[in-house]
Parts: sequence; structure tokens; C-alpha cells
Amino acid sequence: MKMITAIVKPFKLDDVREAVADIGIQGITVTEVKGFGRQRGHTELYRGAEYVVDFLPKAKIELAVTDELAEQVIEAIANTARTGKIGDGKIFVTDLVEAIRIRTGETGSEAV
Amino acid sequence: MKMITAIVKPFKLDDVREAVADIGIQGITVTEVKGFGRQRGHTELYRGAEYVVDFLPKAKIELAVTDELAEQVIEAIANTARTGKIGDGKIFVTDLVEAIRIRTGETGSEAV
Amino acid sequence: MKMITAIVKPFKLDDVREAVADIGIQGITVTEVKGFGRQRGHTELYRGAEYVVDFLPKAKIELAVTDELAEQVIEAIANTARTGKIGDGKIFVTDLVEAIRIRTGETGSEAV
Amino acid sequence: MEDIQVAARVTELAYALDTFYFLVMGALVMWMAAGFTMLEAGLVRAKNTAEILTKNVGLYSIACVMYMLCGYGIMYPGAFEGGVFQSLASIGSGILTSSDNTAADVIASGGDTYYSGLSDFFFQVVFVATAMSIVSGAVAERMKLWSFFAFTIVLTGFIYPVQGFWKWGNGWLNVGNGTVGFLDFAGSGVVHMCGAAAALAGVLLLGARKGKYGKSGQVNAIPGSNLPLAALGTLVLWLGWFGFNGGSQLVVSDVENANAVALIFVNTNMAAAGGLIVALLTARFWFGKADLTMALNGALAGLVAITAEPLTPAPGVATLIGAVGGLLVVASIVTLDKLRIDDPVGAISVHGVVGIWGLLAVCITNPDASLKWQLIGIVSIFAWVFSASLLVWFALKKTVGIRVSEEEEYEGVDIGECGLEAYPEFTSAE
Amino acid sequence: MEDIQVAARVTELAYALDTFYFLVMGALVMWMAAGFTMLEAGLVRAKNTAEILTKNVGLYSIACVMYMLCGYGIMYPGAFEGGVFQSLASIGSGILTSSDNTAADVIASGGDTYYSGLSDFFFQVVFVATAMSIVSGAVAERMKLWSFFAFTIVLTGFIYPVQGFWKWGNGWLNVGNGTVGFLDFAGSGVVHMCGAAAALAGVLLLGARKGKYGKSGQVNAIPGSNLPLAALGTLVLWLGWFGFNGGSQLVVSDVENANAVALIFVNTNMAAAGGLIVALLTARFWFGKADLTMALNGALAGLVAITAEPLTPAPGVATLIGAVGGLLVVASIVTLDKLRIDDPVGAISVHGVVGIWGLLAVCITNPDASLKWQLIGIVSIFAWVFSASLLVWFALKKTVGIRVSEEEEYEGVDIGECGLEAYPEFTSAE
Amino acid sequence: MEDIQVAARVTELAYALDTFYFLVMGALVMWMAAGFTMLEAGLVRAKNTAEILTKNVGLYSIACVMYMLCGYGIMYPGAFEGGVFQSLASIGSGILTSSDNTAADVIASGGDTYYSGLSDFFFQVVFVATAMSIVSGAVAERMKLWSFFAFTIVLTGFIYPVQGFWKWGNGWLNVGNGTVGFLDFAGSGVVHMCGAAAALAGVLLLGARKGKYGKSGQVNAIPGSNLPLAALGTLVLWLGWFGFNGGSQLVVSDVENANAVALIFVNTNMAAAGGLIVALLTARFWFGKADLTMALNGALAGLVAITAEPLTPAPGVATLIGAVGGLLVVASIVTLDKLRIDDPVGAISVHGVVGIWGLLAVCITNPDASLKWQLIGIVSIFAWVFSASLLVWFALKKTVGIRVSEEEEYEGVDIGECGLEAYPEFTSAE
Ligand SMILES: Nc1ncnc2c1ncn2[C@@H]1O[C@H](COP(=O)(O)OP(=O)(O)O)[C@@H](O)[C@H]1O
Ligand SMILES: Nc1ncnc2c1ncn2[C@@H]1O[C@H](COP(=O)(O)OP(=O)(O)O)[C@@H](O)[C@H]1O
Ligand SMILES: Nc1ncnc2c1ncn2[C@@H]1O[C@H](COP(=O)(O)OP(=O)(O)O)[C@@H](O)[C@H]1O
Repeated sequence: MKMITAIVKPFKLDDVREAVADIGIQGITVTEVKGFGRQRGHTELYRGAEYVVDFLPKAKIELAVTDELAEQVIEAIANTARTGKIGDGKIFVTDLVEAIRIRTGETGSEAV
Repeated sequence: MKMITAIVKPFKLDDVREAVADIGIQGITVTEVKGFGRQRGHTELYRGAEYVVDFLPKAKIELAVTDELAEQVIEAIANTARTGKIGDGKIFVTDLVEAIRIRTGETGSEAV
Repeated sequence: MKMITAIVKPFKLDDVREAVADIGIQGITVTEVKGFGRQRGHTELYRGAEYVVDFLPKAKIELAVTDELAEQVIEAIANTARTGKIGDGKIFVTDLVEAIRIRTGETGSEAV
Repeated sequence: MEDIQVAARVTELAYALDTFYFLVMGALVMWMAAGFTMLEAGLVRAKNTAEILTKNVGLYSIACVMYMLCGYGIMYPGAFEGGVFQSLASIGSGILTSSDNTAADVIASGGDTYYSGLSDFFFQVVFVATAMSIVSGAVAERMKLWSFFAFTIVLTGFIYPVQGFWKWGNGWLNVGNGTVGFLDFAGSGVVHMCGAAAALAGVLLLGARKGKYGKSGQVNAIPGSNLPLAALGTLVLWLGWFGFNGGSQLVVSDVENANAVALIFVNTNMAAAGGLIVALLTARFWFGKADLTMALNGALAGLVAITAEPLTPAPGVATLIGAVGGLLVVASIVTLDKLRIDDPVGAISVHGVVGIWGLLAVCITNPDASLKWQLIGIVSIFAWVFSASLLVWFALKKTVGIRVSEEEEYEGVDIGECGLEAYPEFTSAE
Repeated sequence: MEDIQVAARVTELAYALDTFYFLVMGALVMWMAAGFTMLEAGLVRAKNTAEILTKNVGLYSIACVMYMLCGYGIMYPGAFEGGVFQSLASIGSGILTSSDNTAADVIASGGDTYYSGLSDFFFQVVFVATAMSIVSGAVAERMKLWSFFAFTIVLTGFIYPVQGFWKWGNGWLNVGNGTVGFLDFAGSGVVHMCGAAAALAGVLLLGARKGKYGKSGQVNAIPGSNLPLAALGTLVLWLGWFGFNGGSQLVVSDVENANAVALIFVNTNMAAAGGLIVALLTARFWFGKADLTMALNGALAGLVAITAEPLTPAPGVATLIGAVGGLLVVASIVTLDKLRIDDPVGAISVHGVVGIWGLLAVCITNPDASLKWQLIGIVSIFAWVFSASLLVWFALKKTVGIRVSEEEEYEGVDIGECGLEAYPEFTSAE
Repeated sequence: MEDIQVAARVTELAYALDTFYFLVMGALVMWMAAGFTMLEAGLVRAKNTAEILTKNVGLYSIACVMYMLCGYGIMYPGAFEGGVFQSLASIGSGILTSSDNTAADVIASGGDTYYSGLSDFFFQVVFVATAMSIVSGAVAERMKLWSFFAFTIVLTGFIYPVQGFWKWGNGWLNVGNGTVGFLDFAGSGVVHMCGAAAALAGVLLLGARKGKYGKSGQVNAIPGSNLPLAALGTLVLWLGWFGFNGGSQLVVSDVENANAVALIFVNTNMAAAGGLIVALLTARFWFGKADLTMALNGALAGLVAITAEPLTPAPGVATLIGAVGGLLVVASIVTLDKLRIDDPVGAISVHGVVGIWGLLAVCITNPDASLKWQLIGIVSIFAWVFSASLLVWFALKKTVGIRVSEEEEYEGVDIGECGLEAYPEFTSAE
């Protein structure tokens, strides 16, 4: 199994959710994060003083998937989240040793 | 070492924390996340218009543990967080390559 | 590639960001988390009743890096985030199987 | 103008000034509705905020309608010839006819009829809403919305007016036209303790919020979610109280009465200041921290304390009466928590315990007061309101229920009762 | 004092009382600016809050200046000898000279000149700001700030005063000095429907907020971010409305007028209560939940409904007039959404639809009213304000543009227009 | 009624009207306490909000008590026979006896005694609280709570009354009974510049907030956490200012005075509008964005600017005087930041810099004013308040300390001083 972590622009969240749902993914977990990347924040003036907003709000999406689905999911996310502009985000993949569904106790690919 | 990530219902957080503390776990990190799973959100009416609350608040608990303790911790979390109802959450396990305690510089299982 | 996850005191965030930027790291993702560790929360009185603040705000910093840079980044974080006091936090390292830059589709170490 | 015309014109002017004064004071009391709303919204958790807002604006509206329909008639039977029944009967013809004193009557009365009857209704109706607002805070975060409204109907339409009649409607507590007997100038008892008694009955049947009291006896804090709102609410109440007490003089149009209203303003202000300072100091020395919420309750305690008699104390004494209120309220809040009586905003302490103190304190400065009559008043009002309320709460509990389900309480009554959230975009920590 | 002196002193006193009354009522109406500001700030999303605040404080200020520069002169040509042009010409000499009625004139008038001209200006200027506040809510979350201010200049300096002149400036709608013809006591039409008509024109040209209406026809909810502010705003408006309606009697200094003001206070209060209760019940039965925002709109609907005639209904009837307003406002909000007219705060429903109801309801209780004249008034005011506004909005759209870019709308107009955030420290969910 | 009776009744009525007017105006000024509280709560960071609320409600209460105990006696020695010492001595007998002018005295005075002495105390006491509120904003987010309260005691009980006596207590600045010499109608100097001078002294000894100024000289923004509260506070102050300036006329009961009060209302309103518009435009052209916080400061600047003389300018001129204030305040805020004088809410600019402008502007419209006397007044008040305050701040610094620890500042003074959080459930970004 794989844990896929995608950092995307917040307004792409709904599209990504729908795209992976279409492939059959039933569970995802989303966290609001702040991103520092090549895309820089902007400078604002507040009462005449500078105000650097150097973090940008991003959505972090985590999906545990079976090895077979991983490729497809990654593609779906990348295609949906892409705007072609700086700050589109990244996808990271790690190995998942185990997964457990708390309600039933199922484990492994049954559980993701 | 293993990194155990559990997505649980927020009101189970305190119970889970106590359960793992009983096993001797001294450190955990908690994040507020939004979960989309089999458990669907609900539809509300606001000023007569539909309002789909399709994410549900969940607590994500991360624990770095030694390999020996992993099994026990997973069991403790699963047992404590289970209500038997949909939305109870999941536990994911990944391999941890290294851990460092910043204050002392200790590494490995000393550090978790 | 490695995924480095550091839990640090929030007010150290800016220093850490600068320190890793100096090494050449261009992207990091930050999440506000609550930590329970050896450092205990404090007890407050609100209207005469006890109020245990048993979680402490921490910043979780995630960085995907190439294997070569990992050691150096970990050191930089540990050195910058250290105050020597309890609650300084931890650094966890996991293996990263794949990384994709959404905008360009680049993968692997090109993408981190 | 001839002499007689001038004299009539002067009488009319005085009538106009008194009516205007009464309306302005009434508007300030109406503003107290905003004060209670903000105070309570600030002291509950975010997930229960929309519902407490709904309760407050709803109860105010219901109070106005019920008091018009029957409450005013019960409390002041003379106000409608034939009293409440006639009043009820007159619904078809428009409830409260809009007829008022004619100019001829006023002039003929030589100043005895000194303000518009409708201005009196306006002033009175905002008082009954105040009493009911006290209840909403105490039962917050766990009561069913519509059961609360059902209780509102009964309290504002019946329970409050009956004891209001006893005192201000010239009933049995108003011995010698209010010169001897039970003395309660602006309502430490009739309004504030009344509200607190009804609240206490509700809280006892309702039980504490989940998680407020631990198994091992400890008292857990459930911090209010938005303290700027609580501070705003307190300052709104402070301002409104000038109308509450200042308007209760009923007349302003001659030197004596103008001086009286001025003294009432000063004393009301000083009592609040005294209450706030002492509550803040008490919290500082008792708990080690300057607990803002206690300071706010202290100010309100000072206001409640002076309400029974804002006219006979000199300002320095008024400050001290308020200061004692500030001390009492902190002690009372802690004590009620020990007794596991869960009152999220401290309403029972502020309005009940300190209301009693205010009624007793009348004896200190007003030579016409007697401890005996004050106690008779306290006991009879409390007994009536508490037992009648208990009955109504009990009936509601046995029928529609008064408490939301455990799950709804956990998720917050906002979603359950109102279908929306007060702060949908702000992440709330759990 | 001699007789004649006493009589003069009495006349002066009455003048002083009426002026003071007028100023206090005007201050209450000014306070409505805070009400609109809080209401709208509570009902928009967090990312558009600073801008709506800026709009509200800015429009109030612009309204004051424009009304001084020319609006007042257009609406009350007699107020300045020579009217608007002279008024404009007098900018150099200080605009609105500070000269007022002299004591001698007042006494000589025998009471016909009964208040300060400047107090009249003050009362009127806060009315025009009210009308403009209605617009800001309806066009919220997507309009360019400076285009909005440009429109403000035209509405408050010209569009509003013209129709205000028709009625209150003794123009063609004010037949028989206001005794017959179109009747609009305090401005259900002249102020509220006027504001709503201008808002409607703007909304039609502006379009709905992104995401409000789905492709498949569904209506999406965009919840307001801070409901305590919305409740506070409503209560502020409720209080301010006592000034709005109560001050429109213009005189208080004799028995008849004092009674009238008292009745207006009572009716205003009862109509709001009736509107709130019925809107809350309607929401409860229609949607299954006690939608707080509908209850708040219901209270405002009650207030708008009674504004056209707060003096002839008995309080019970006033309650019912408000109650109908509460029902209408809920139905109207849902209907406008069906028609894809996107009004984030419900301003067009509250002030427009219910404003019309208020004007029609005059016929129920005022025997002097005629349905014909009420309809003439409604149609002519609406036609004028709507078409003039449409023209101005259109001109703005074609030149500087009226809508922010899609990206700015997504990110929130706060950053784009004001360069800051209303709640920079509170994480907002997206 | 006989003639003589009628005449007496008229005198009494006038006394009643003036007293009532004075109390209503005083209540509006008291309301300004809520304005400062909300404004400051909105402009500080979330972690320092509960403490600034505590400071504001606390300082108001302390100001009331201290002014009663000795401040009023110092400022108006005649008010108590025997002055301050007798006043202090009278604590036992109740402080401020509740005795007031008798009807006989008033009638005998033929109108010269025209309001209740206690209404004067009420009006004055809310002024002193205003002065102190100015300080709390400037020293926010880093000062120790109890040191602040210690300073409050001295300023309100002694420093303020002394210079208040110079002018309004008929001291040396009040040449020719206020007709010539230093002119300050409602307190641009005596109240506002006084507060700003005390604040400046505090800020200089206290230093800037951590992180406000970078090592390399840059000025960092520390955005306010809750701008709706800041906007609300400004509108509350705007409303309260009608009382502040309008009440300072002291009499309303004849044509001339009624006109004066009306003109003051109009001018106060126009100056605020002018200040807001110009500050908003200045920010727009200088910074590129419509900075809401500058607009709010601009409105307050307009109000401060007109306070020294709201009676002689025509409304158009008043608008311009306010407008200049709006320009000055933006420039001053930026300049103070350059000088590394850290004032989180802009209080020193609004009340100090613009207060001086207001005092100088008196010369433009009031022929009785002289630049010389205005400068004498400015310099002497500033010198006294600044140096006396510096001394007190310094003594506090050397004994109990005035600044919280670095750690406490980082974590927020709410937890450290008050033991609670203003918004415990809302995650705050760091
Ligand atoms: N190496 C990395 N480690 C962790 N997070 C990263 C990394 N690089 C980018 N991110 C996250 O992805 C977001 C988008 O990155 P950015 O550099 O702006 O995209 P791009 O490379 O397409 O220009 C960043 O805001 C950050 O949250
Ligand atoms: N495959 C997954 N990847 C990431 N998070 C998941 C996954 N499946 C479930 N979750 C998380 O777990 C939560 C509970 O899942 P849910 O499907 O409701 O439980 P159950 O499978 O027991 O019905 C979800 O809200 C989501 O946050
Ligand atoms: N085993 C662990 N797993 C996950 N998070 C941990 C673990 N240990 C510590 N943390 C995180 O690190 C933070 C600091 O830990 P703490 O125990 O206070 O530091 P130290 O060990 O240096 O005293 C904690 O608040 C928690 O968020």
C-alpha cells in the first residue's frame, strides 16, 4: 500500500476530491497547511508598515491506497490540480506498512 | 521504529491519549483534519438554500514508537477509538528511518 | 529521497525556515499542531474552576529532500530549533518513494 | 396667550418632557436586550452561540407579545378597565387600544397625569424581557430551544406579572402606596431575583453541561468563546441600566425629580464601578489572575445591588453597596459550582444572590425600609417564581423534554436547533 | 417675570424640548449606521469583511457630505433661500450657514417654528445614509469599492433627494400637505424601498457571487461568517428605529404629540417582535430549523413594514403588520434566490418587498390613505430610483467597471481592495 | 395656578430639561467607554485581547471612584465647600453628599442655577474616563496590568483634574470666564491631548513591542486581530461624541442654546465624515489600498479636531477642519513609526497630534481666540501632563516594573495577566 500526500491549491480541493472519487477512492483526509515554496508570498501595507505574507494557504490531501491504484490516483490528482502556474503544489508518495479500519478491525488493502 | 497515524473522532481524543499514555507513550502530536470517508456529511438549509457539510472534523494523531511497542499501541488506539459506528476512522503505519530529540540530540529509539 | 518531519516550538518557525533556505531548500509545508510530550501543559483557573491546558501549540514542518541533503537539513533544523529547554521537539525521517511537481510533471529529486 | 392658556401649556410641556424622558429611558432598557445577547454569546462555546442568539432575540419578541396580550393587564389591572380578561377579549379590537390620555384630562389633572400610558407600557415591557433574559444565560448550551420558548410564554405572560402586580401593581407587597412595606425601587427583586429564581428552577431540573463536573468531584472550566462580546455586553448593560434605574423614578419634570434622576444615574454608575473593582481584586487574590469574566460579573452585580434603592444612598455608599455585590458574586459563582449548579454565565449569582443583597441593603440607607418587609418580599417572590417555574419546567420535561440529546450537546446546539453555525469559517479547537 | 415673558419662555422651552428630542432621535438613527455595518459584516464571508466595513463607514461619510453639499437643498428647496443652486454657490461661505431661527422669530411664530433648522438637517442626513446602507449589503462580496463610492455620491446627492422632495419636500406626491395622497410616515418607500430599488438595479448588472448558483440550477448556501455580529447589528437597528419612526413625528412638546411618539415607540417595537416571531416560525416549519438569520431579517421586516404608518394602528395591529412582513421576507428571500438574484444579506427582500407591503398596509389602518395613491407612490418612486440607478450602475460598468476580478473574488475583496484582513489570525476554512 | 406659580413651574421645567439633557449626553459619553474598548480590542492581537478588555473596564471603574474621591474636588473646588480636603474628609459621611440644589434655590436663582449638581458630576466623570482610555490603547500588548491601574489612579485622581481645573475649573487658563484666553470648548486639549501626553510618556519609557521594528530599521506591521470590533468601536465613539460635544454646551433650554446644541451635533458629525473620507483617500493614494484602520482613525481625528470648537464653524468649515485632521492622522501615524514610537492603535496621533490641530483651528473660526493663548494652553497642558506622567511611569518602572517579561509578551498578556484567552476556541496563526 502507498500513502499519497498531495499539497494543492485550496480551491482545487473539491475538484481533486471528485476526481479521486471517480477512480473509486472512498476515503481522504485533508489538512489546512501553510506552504513556503518557489511561489513567494506578497507584501502588503498595513497602516503604512510592511506586512509580508510569506506563507500561502494550501490544502494537504492524504490518501492511503493499494499499490495497484497508486499510479492512477497520482495521475488524477496531478491532472486535476494543475493550473500551470507557480504554486500548483507537489505529490509525495511513501510506503504504507499497515492500515487498519478501526470500526471493523479489517487490515491491509481491505482497510484503505 | 514506526510512525503510527490514527484518524479518529475528535471526542475520542482524550481517551486515546490516556490509553497510549498507559502503555508508556510519552509523546504524541495531534492535528485537526477534515475527513471524507464512507461516512457522508449532512445537508443543511441556510436561508432556504442547501448547504452540504461534506467534510467531517477528525483528529489526526501521530505517534513515533519503537517496533516492539507498535502492535500494542495500534491495538490500544483501535480499542479505545472504536464506537462501532461509521466514521470511526483508520490507523496507518509507516516505517520510520530515524528520530531525533532536538533538545538532547539523542537519536533512534532513545528519541521517540 | 527523504521526508523530514520536524515538530518545533512555533516561535522557532521563522528561524528554521531561514536556516533550511540557506542550505538551498526551496519548499516546506507547515501545519499547526498540538503536542503532548514530556513538557506538560499548565493549569489555569477560569471563574475559579480548573482549566488544564494540556496540549501545547507546536509547528510541524515537513520537507521533502534528496538523500544527500537529508543529513545537513536535519542538523540545521536541530541546531536552530534547540533552546535546551523541555519541549524543543522532535525530528522524524521517513523514506520517500516518489515526488511529483504538479505544475511540470517532473518527478524524483527534480521535484523536491 | 392668556394666563390660563400658559398654565395649560406648561402642564402639557411637563407631560411631554416626562413622556419623552420615559421613552428614552425605555429605549435604553430595550438596549439591555443587546447586552444580554452579547454577554451570553461571549460566555458560551462557539458551537452553542447561534442558538443563544436565537434564544435572546426570540425571548425578547415573545416577551413583548405576551406582555401586551395579558401580562400588562395582570400586573396593572387598572391600566385596562376590566383588567386582563377584558384585555384578552380586546384582541380582536387590536389589543391595547391606542387611546391615551387626552390633553384636556391631563390639564384637568393639574399634573397628576404626567406621562403617556403607552410610554408606561413601553417601559414595562422592556423590563419583563430583562427578567427573561436572565434565564437564557443560566440554561445555556443544553436546553431545547422550543421548550425554552414555551417557558418564556408562561413566565412573561403570567409568572412575572403576578409578582410584579404584588409590588408595582399596588398589590399586597406595596403597603401604604409603596412608602412602607417591601421596598424595591427598580426591581432587584421583582425583575432580577425573579429571573434568577426561574433560572434556578430550570437549572435544577436540567442538570449540568456534560463535562462540567468530573467524576472525582472536580469542577472543570468551560471557557467562554468570545470575551470581547462578553465585555461589550456588559458595557451595553451598564449603559442600559441608566434607563432601568433612572426611568424608574417615573418623573423628571421638576427640580426634585430631576435631582433624583441625576442621583440615580450617579449611584448606578458608582455601584457598577465598585462591583467591578472588587470582583477583579477578589479574583486576583483568590485565583492569582485578573479574571476578566469575574470583573464583568462584578460590574453587573454592582448594578443589581443598587437597583433596589438607587436614591437614598450617597454616591460613596452606593459604591460600597456595589462593591459588596462584587465580592458576593465571585463567592457565589464558586459556591454554586461546588454545589454542582451549572450556570454558564453566572446569572443566578449576579441576579439572584446579589439581588437579595440589594434588597437587604435598602435597610442601610432608607429609613422607611424594614428588614421584616424586605425578607417577606424576598421569600414570597422567590417562593412564587421558583415553585411556579419548577412546575412549568417539570411539565415541559415530562412532555416535550427540556434537554437536547447527548450527541446534539456534543456537536453543539447550533447545528441541531438552528441548522447553522455562528462562526462557520473559524476552526474551533475541540 | 411678567406674563408676556413667561409665555415667551414657555415657547422657548417647547422649542428647546422639540429640538432636543429631534437631536436624540437623530442620534439613534445615526446609530443605525453601526447596525447595518455589523449586520452586513456578520453575513458575509470572513474574507470580505474588512471591505464591507470600509464600505459602510465610507458611505455614511460620503452621504453626510453630499447631502450637505446638494442633497438637502434639492429635497427641501425652501430650506435655503434659492434652493440647491444657491446652496452650491454657498460652498465658499461655508455650506449650510450656521444661522438658525432666532429667539425673536420663534416667539413671534407662537410655536409654529418649533425646532432648530440644523436639527432637521441632522435628522435628515442620517436618513439618507440609511437608504444607502441598504445598497451595500445587497452588492456585497463582489463589487469594486471605489465604484460603489462613486454610486454613493450620486444616490445620496441626487437620486434620493429628488424622490424625497416629491414626498417630504412637499412635492407632487404630498397632496394636501400630506393629509391625502401618498402616505409614507417615516419612509417605508422614500427610504427603504428607495434603497432596495437602487440595490436591485446594482445586483442585476453585477450578477451573482461565484458559486452561489450551480450549473444544474441548485442554490448553494454561502453562510455568513459571524452571526453574533449579525444579531448585534439587528438589535442596533431595532434600537435606532425608535429614532427613525419616533423622530418622524417631528414634535413632542404637547400631550397629543407626546402620546403619538409613545404610540410610535410601542408600535415600532411590537412590529419588530411580530416580524421576528413569524419569520422564525416560518423557517422552522419550512426548513425544519430555527434559522437565526431569517429571524433577524424578520425583525427588520417588521420594522420596515410599520415605518410607513406607525401611528394609526393599535399595538396589536402593528404586531400583525410586522408579522406579515416576517412571513413575506422569508418567502421573498427564497424566491429571489430562485430567480438567481443574489442578495447576500436579504436587503432587497427586507427593504424592498416588505417596504411595499408597509406602504400598502397604510390603507388598513389610516382612513386618509387610498390604495390608488399608495400605488402611484410605489410605482413612481421605484421607477425613478431603479431607472436612475440602473443608468449610473451601467455607466460605471462601462467605464471603471463594477465587479472585481474572478481571482480577487476568490481570494476575498479584503486583500484586493483594503490590503488587509478582517481576522488575520483566525484560520478560515475554505 | 397663579402667575408666580406658573413662572416658578417654568423655571423648574427648564431646570429639569437641562438636567435631563445633561444626563442623556453623559450617558452617551459613558458609552464611549465601550467604543474605546472595542476599538482597542480590535486593533491588538488575539493573544492580548482579554487583557485590553480588562484594562478598559477596569480603568473606567477606577476613574469613576478616583474622580469621586478627589478628582472632582480638585477640578471644581467650589463644588464642595472646602474643596478637595473637605471632600476627602467626607468619605466617612458618604463622599459626594447626595444633596443637590433645592427647588427654592433654583427658583430664586431665576434660572441661573440650571441643572443638577450631580448631573454635572456624572458628565464630568465620564470625561476623565475618556482621557484615561486614550492611554490604554497606546501602551497595549506589553504593559503590566497592575502598573497600568496604578497609573490610572494617579492620572484620574490628580494629573487630569489639575489641568482640568486650570481651564474648566476657572483656573488661570480660563481668562475672563472663558471668553478670552485659552479656548477649548469640549476638550481637544483638556481631555484628548491630555490623554495623549500621558500615553506618550508611557510609551517612551515602555519601548516598542517585540518585533515591531527590525534591526535594519524596517517597520513591521502587526495587524489587528478583529477589525469588525475596531469599526464598531469607532461608530460607538462617533455616537458618544454627540454627547461629548453636545453636552458641553451645558444648557439646551432656550432657543439660542437649543440651536447651539443642534449646530454642535451637525458639526461633530460633519467633521468625523470629513476626517474619514480624507484619511481613506490619503491611504489609498499613499499606500495603494483603502486601509480601513486608517479610515477609522480618520473619523476619530475629525472628531478630536472639532472638539475644541464645534460651535463657531459653519458645517462646511467643520467638515474641512475634520478633513485636515484626517490627513494629519495618517501622516502622524507613519511618522511616529519612523521615530520608533510604537502606538498599536494610533492613540497619540489621533488624540495628541490632532488634538493640537483642533486647538489651533479654533483661531480660524472663533474671533475671540488668540493664537498666543492657544499655544500657551497647549504647551502648559502638555508640559504638565507629560512631565507628571513621566515621573509616575518612571517611579512605577523602577519599583514594580511596567513591562511584562519577554516570554509573557510572546505568549500574550492574556494568559499571563488574566489567566484566560479571549478566543480560546479559535486557532490563531503564529
Ligand atoms: N520540498 C518540499 N517539501 C515539502 N513541501 C513542499 C516542498 N516543495 C514544495 N512544497 C509545498 O508545495 C507547495 C507548492 O510549491 P511551489 O514551489 O510553489 O510549487 P512549484 O514547484 O510548482 O512552483 C509549497 O507551498 C509547499 O507547501
Ligand atoms: N484511504 C484513506 N486515506 C486517507 N484517509 C482515510 C482513508 N479512509 C478513511 N480515511 C479517514 O478516516 C476517516 C474515517 O473514515 P470512514 O470511511 O468514515 O470510516 P469507516 O471506513 O470505518 O466507515 C475519514 O473521514 C478520513 O479522514
Ligand atoms: N513519540 C512521539 N511521537 C509523535 N510526536 C512526538 C513524540 N514525542 C514528542 N512529540 C512531539 O514533540 C513535541 C515536543 O516533545 P517533548 O517531549 O516536550 O520534547 P522533549 O522530549 O525534548 O522534552 C511534543 O509536544 C509532541 O508534539
